[in-house]
Amino acid sequence: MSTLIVIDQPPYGSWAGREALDMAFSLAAFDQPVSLLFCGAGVNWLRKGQEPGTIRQKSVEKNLAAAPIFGVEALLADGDDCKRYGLEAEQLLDGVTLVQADSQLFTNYSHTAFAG
Amino acid sequence: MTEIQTLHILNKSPEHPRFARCLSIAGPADTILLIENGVLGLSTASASASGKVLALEPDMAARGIVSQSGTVETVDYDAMVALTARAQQVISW
Amino acid sequence: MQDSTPFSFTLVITGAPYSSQAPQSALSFAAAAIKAGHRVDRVFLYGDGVQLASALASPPSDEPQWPREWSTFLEEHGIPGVACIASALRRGLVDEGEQKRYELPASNLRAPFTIAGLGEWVEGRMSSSRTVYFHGSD
Amino acid sequence: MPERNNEGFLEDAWAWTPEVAEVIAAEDAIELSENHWEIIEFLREFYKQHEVSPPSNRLFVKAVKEAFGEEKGNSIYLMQLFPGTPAKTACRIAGLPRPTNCL
Repeated sequence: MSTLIVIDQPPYGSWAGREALDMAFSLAAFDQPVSLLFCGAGVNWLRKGQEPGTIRQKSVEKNLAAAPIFGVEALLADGDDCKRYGLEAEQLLDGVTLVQADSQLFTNYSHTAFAG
Repeated sequence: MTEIQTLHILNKSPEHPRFARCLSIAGPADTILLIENGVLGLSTASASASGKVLALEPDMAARGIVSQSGTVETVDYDAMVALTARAQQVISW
Repeated sequence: MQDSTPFSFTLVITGAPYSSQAPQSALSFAAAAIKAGHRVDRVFLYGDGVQLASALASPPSDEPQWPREWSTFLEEHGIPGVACIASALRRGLVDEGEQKRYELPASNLRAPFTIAGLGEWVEGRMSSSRTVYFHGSD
Repeated sequence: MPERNNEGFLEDAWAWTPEVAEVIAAEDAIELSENHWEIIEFLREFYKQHEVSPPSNRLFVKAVKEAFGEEKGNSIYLMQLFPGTPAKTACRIAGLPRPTNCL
């Protein structure tokens, strides 16, 4: 019973992604298999070199880097959406797997959820 | 009663990016249930989805959306509950 | 044609009352589920959805009081209503325990809602036959 | 002593010094050993890297396990070092923010 948590909102301007990350962390805390999918504007979570100190927010780049440590199985990103936002593979955070967010992908998970 | 692979509950208006994403992801064995603002995309969704499209009647009525006879199946909350029980998986967009 | 097998539901509400339709849709769904003989194990409020547990919401008298309607429904059917603690604290929704802990001037959680962690959601996910989410539509 | 809240957590994680840790630990009747310092330094480094402390006890144990292996990444070992709720006790001594009890 594996869960896919989807982040499709960009970081900093909205809180939904952070709450999605907490959902993934809590599943991992209870040893439930979970992966994160970044699609749409959500792929902007994955850009290297974020420095949100000036807007007084925590870096989602740094927060997200804790995901593998806590046992989140995979960080997936929609390849087409990355391209749309000008994200080349080398600009992406380490450990991100490019996928195609299609019906095939979703059938691999028994449960799919957004944070809001 | 036929099996539903995934029931997609879609409450976003057709302008919302999740609307198009939901339509593109729903497979032929899936059912899309339009609720809340989602019913505004009735014609778009029925035309482009590969699966079956249903709409929640109270949300249509609230918005003055009248279904052209026979083009879309409308359901009430009782039927919505039955659909969630029938589907293997439920995704709320 | 109703399915005769009783199901159990965990409902997750992430949209706030008066800024989204989520709590209303969820209430209609929950009532229909119970009418059909299913069980609602738990209602979990997450993100902006925690606003539904406010004891201070005071809409005009000719509009539905969604927090009160939900409270009444939960009490009538003995369903636990749980607001996520992290979402709640950030948005200024606290019970007496958190009020003391954070030395706040008041508490505003409406009974029978309680405040707890995301573990309640994970538990619901694992034990209910279906988890259904009601999000805002923005 | 830097400013602390009603549960003894530092208000500012960057005001922490090893001496502060000694004082907070002493309040819990903990004498800090090499084993304690290893975890404290790990937590502070984790916080610097990720801008969060492990949000629950289970995830604290997981993170320690990831860094030091099964032998130290288990709740019995961490409970012996940091009695009570290990994540909470350890974060307090390491000067990290009070966990929200989220999970």
